[in-house]
Amino acid sequence: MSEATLERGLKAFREQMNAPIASFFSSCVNCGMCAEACLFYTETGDPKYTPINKLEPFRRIWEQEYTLWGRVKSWLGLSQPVDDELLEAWEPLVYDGCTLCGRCSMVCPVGNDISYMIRCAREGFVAAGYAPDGMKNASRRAVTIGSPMGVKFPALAAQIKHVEADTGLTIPVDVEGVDYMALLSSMEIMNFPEYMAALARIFKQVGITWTLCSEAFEATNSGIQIGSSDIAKELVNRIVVAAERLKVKYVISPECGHAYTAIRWEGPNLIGRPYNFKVVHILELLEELRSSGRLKTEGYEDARLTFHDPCQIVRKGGVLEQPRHLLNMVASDFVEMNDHREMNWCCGGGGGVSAIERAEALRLKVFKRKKSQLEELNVDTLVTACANCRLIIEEGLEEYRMEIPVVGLTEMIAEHLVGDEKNE
Amino acid sequence: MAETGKGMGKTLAQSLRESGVSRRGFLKFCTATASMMALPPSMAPAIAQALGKAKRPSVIWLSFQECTGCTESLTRSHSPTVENLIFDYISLDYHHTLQVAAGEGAEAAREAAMRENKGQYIVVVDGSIPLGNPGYSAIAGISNLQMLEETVAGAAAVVAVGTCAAFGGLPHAKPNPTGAVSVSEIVKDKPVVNVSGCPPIPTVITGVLAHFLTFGSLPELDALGRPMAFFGKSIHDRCYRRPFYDKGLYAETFDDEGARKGWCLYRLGCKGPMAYNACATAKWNRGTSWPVESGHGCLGCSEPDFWDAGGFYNALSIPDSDITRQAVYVAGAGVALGAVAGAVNRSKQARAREEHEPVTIDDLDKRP
Amino acid sequence: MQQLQDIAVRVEAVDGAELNHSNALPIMHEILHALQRLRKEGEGATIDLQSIPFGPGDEEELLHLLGRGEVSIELQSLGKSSIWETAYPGVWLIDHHNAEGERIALQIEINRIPEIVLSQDEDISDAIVRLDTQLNPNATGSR
Amino acid sequence: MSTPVDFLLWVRGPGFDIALVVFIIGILIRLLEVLILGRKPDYAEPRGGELGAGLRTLLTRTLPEPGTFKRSPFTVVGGYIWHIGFFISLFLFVPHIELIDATIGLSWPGIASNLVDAVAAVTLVTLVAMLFSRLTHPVKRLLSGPEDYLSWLVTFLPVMTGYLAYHRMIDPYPLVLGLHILSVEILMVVFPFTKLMHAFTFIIARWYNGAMAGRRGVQS
Repeated sequence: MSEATLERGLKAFREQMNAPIASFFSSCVNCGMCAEACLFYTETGDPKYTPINKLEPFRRIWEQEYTLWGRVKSWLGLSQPVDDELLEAWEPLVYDGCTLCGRCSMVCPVGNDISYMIRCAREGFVAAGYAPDGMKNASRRAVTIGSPMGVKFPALAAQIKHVEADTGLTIPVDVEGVDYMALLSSMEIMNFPEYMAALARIFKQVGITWTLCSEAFEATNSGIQIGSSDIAKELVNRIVVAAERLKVKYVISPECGHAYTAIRWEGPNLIGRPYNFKVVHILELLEELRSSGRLKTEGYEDARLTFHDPCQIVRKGGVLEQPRHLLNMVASDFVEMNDHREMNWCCGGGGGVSAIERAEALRLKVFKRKKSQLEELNVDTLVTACANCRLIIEEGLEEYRMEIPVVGLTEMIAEHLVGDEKNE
Repeated sequence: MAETGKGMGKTLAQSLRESGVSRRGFLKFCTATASMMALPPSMAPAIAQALGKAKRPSVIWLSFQECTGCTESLTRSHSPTVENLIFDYISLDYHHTLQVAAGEGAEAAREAAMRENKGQYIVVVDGSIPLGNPGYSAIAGISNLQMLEETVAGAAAVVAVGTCAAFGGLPHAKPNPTGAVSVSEIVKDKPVVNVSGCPPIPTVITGVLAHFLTFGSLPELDALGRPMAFFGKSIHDRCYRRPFYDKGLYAETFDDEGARKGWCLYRLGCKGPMAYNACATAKWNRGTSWPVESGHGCLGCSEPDFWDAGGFYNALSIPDSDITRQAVYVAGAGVALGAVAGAVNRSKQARAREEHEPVTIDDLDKRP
Repeated sequence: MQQLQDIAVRVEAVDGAELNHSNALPIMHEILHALQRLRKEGEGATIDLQSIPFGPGDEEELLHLLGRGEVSIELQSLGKSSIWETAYPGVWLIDHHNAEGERIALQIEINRIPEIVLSQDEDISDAIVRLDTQLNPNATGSR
Repeated sequence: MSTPVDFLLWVRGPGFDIALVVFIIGILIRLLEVLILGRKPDYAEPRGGELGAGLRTLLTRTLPEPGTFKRSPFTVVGGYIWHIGFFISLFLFVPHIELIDATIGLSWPGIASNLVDAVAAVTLVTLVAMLFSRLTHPVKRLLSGPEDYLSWLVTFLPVMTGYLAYHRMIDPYPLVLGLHILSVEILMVVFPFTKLMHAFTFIIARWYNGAMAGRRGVQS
């Protein structure tokens, strides 16, 4: 049996090296501007959270092993090695102190995609055994049980019963040959079952055939977060196998940020081939239905509301305009935050940070960024499209005693469906 | 210094007065002398006072590896002027181009002057000294080196006139077949004044001699041993075309509009910025003009190694070698080496991928 | 033999303005300051124009700007010197030539009267001797 | 190397040749060792094109993101001033254009030398301020190592010696001109081995950033 060792970690770093990363490291002039884009720096004032600083171990591998001059320096004994001590010291920066939100990648004047580099660097950390316990445990549960939160199908089945009872609609499971296979995140199953209900109601109105899959209902991917492509591949593969077995045309990524990144953008590369189906985010699907006139709503929300852009869906997913169109469909008083769309600020719990118990205090501290954004707007309701953001924001609002309800956009749309018996 | 010596009898002021020159005329002479020495007009009274006491010094002029251009500069361009007046009041006791005496008589005159004015006389040298074969240049069977050494032994000071004497000049240019050196490389124990230029400006030569005659001392010198009064500023600093340089107006060829309008000649290879001389103010041919005014860039003739300092028509900022061709070869080598470096990187990356061992949930923990 | 100065040197002007290399104006300013000092402190000043890097046309421009005033003096001593007050009283131009007619100095003197014009003590003493000798040809050492 | 002119001839001759060889070979090695690494094929269905988005980011990153500009105006403005000042001094000073013309046969009009002089003075002051900021700002101080200070020094010296040469503040001129050229040669030699390489690799980096984002339908 293999084991996590420094040597494996170094190999993983080496394996991750490619032209983009080499060009990024070559270009960095340590101007420090990425710090100002990172909420871990802006909210703590601690320079160690400067995004590019989080990459020091990876940078050393690049310099010492992938540059001529770095090799010469190593031969001359002028280089500091990457050792266990270094990785241990940097582990909290790479995991607790980064949500992979990618805001830094938007401001770097030389164009470094720092969050991409950190995603790659995590491969080395996890291979060397340096990853937070919370994320390790989530990964173990995801692989062995099928969900990072330990949700098994019977638990989902129970929720399905509740939703069916609530809505009077059938939630299809393991139906072959339908157009859409929906995925859920554990959080939606356990904390926000209203999402499932919303899907059922919307799809009924627009007449979409869909199903859940008992063997691959979990959309989240702990492997992406901990930074192990091997684990991520195993998790993605379950969905691919299921979707191809059920012969669906589309797989719907739920209101969960990193799930979208995992299944939409990383998945095909993890399994090494394109899919036989398309992946759409639920908001993409809804917007398509709206613009084609199939999705009809009535009435408007009176509340003053704003939208929190989930990093992985908006900035790193490319679903920017869809949520705006959908919101304008049902909201009369929608206001944008100061920094929005691709320049939004992270909730502080993305990239697996929400799974790290020891990072809780830090996470709440950096939430102040979102808090002050909300305070500027004085809104009644916050809408978002990521179950993880939703949970983190709810925790943060509770911590700072702010009473702003947080709702999922899909549910809000469902509340306004025309001809739905639930609507008065 | 330069108090009395035999044969130096009267002071300059006395001589002038005896030849019927009024005090007013003497003051005019002093004014002209100050102007010639590039001293401020306010120095004229001090010059008058000093000249009132000055005695006629003996000058021995030695010519070595030279073209006689320096002597030409000094003499040919002159009808009697204030410089000549000065020369009337020094005693040019040996100058083998100018003197009437020849052969042994000439050498005897030199030896007599050296004997009679021991420790007082000035040696003017034009031309460089060959250190290769002594036979390369000799006078009356005496090698240049030997003549210089024995003449300088009793001198008060040495004036190296012209770039050959000052810095080696043309004979010193690569490949320097005669092993030519400058005066200052041989004379270490006497003050040496370098009046460089190819040729030097005549008033600068006489200005230095006038300074010695007037004040009995040598003028203030720059790091290359040249009188500050004349060589303290570069051609560029005193050039009337400098405003065009500042404005970025340059002649591109010798016959374009810029050239006709008198714009800066930097791009045509003017060495003004690195050449220190008084051409811009003293001018040539009795104040008629000077190279830049005539539309040609400065060659930098008053500087060491000016023959080897790149082409006369290359801008000062450009290197000497054929960089373009060199750059092509070098780029070829760079691509080849870069390809090798890239291949090494590539193989490292490939090996790491080959050796990849999948991370499973069982080995998430580091086991000591 | 033809003298060098006999060869006509004509500067081909592109147009008149091009020939002024604007060295004249700073000198005019210098003259103004010297003139103010002369009035306040009685202190004269001299500017040696040969130490100034004039371009073609600069000297003509300066002389044109200064103009001619009321006084002209001609001095004959070791050649001719032309001295004249410019259009600005107190500002004198002194143009020294040698016996061959070549210029040996060109100066602007800011003073009530140029120093060189004043009769010199030595010359006055000399004059007394000569005058005395002329008036009393037989007396010896009457003074 | 006995006189300043000998020194000038050396830096203009063999010295420049050496620097040019190191500079060209070094840069090509650095670029190729990056580019040849390549990247794996991306099987995810693209939402947008890479090329256009990459080129757009290449240009748009020249302007700062407004929020970041508000948070670190000094770094942004200082960075602009000295980069622009450096390029004006480097590429619009006529003696430099002559050099480029002699090297690669390209030439363009320069600007007034005294304007370049003023720009160089501002550049110098800004560079000093940037160094001060690097030494005092907690983030920059943490990030900076010897290489950063070396890069600063070899960038500062050519501007400073150029300024001294233009104003002839060191005598004789061949000495200060030689020092100026030498400082540029030092810059050229150090360039490929330090983060000064960003002057070339930023093009690759920005392009990849824009392309990777563009593929996902985001203009980064």
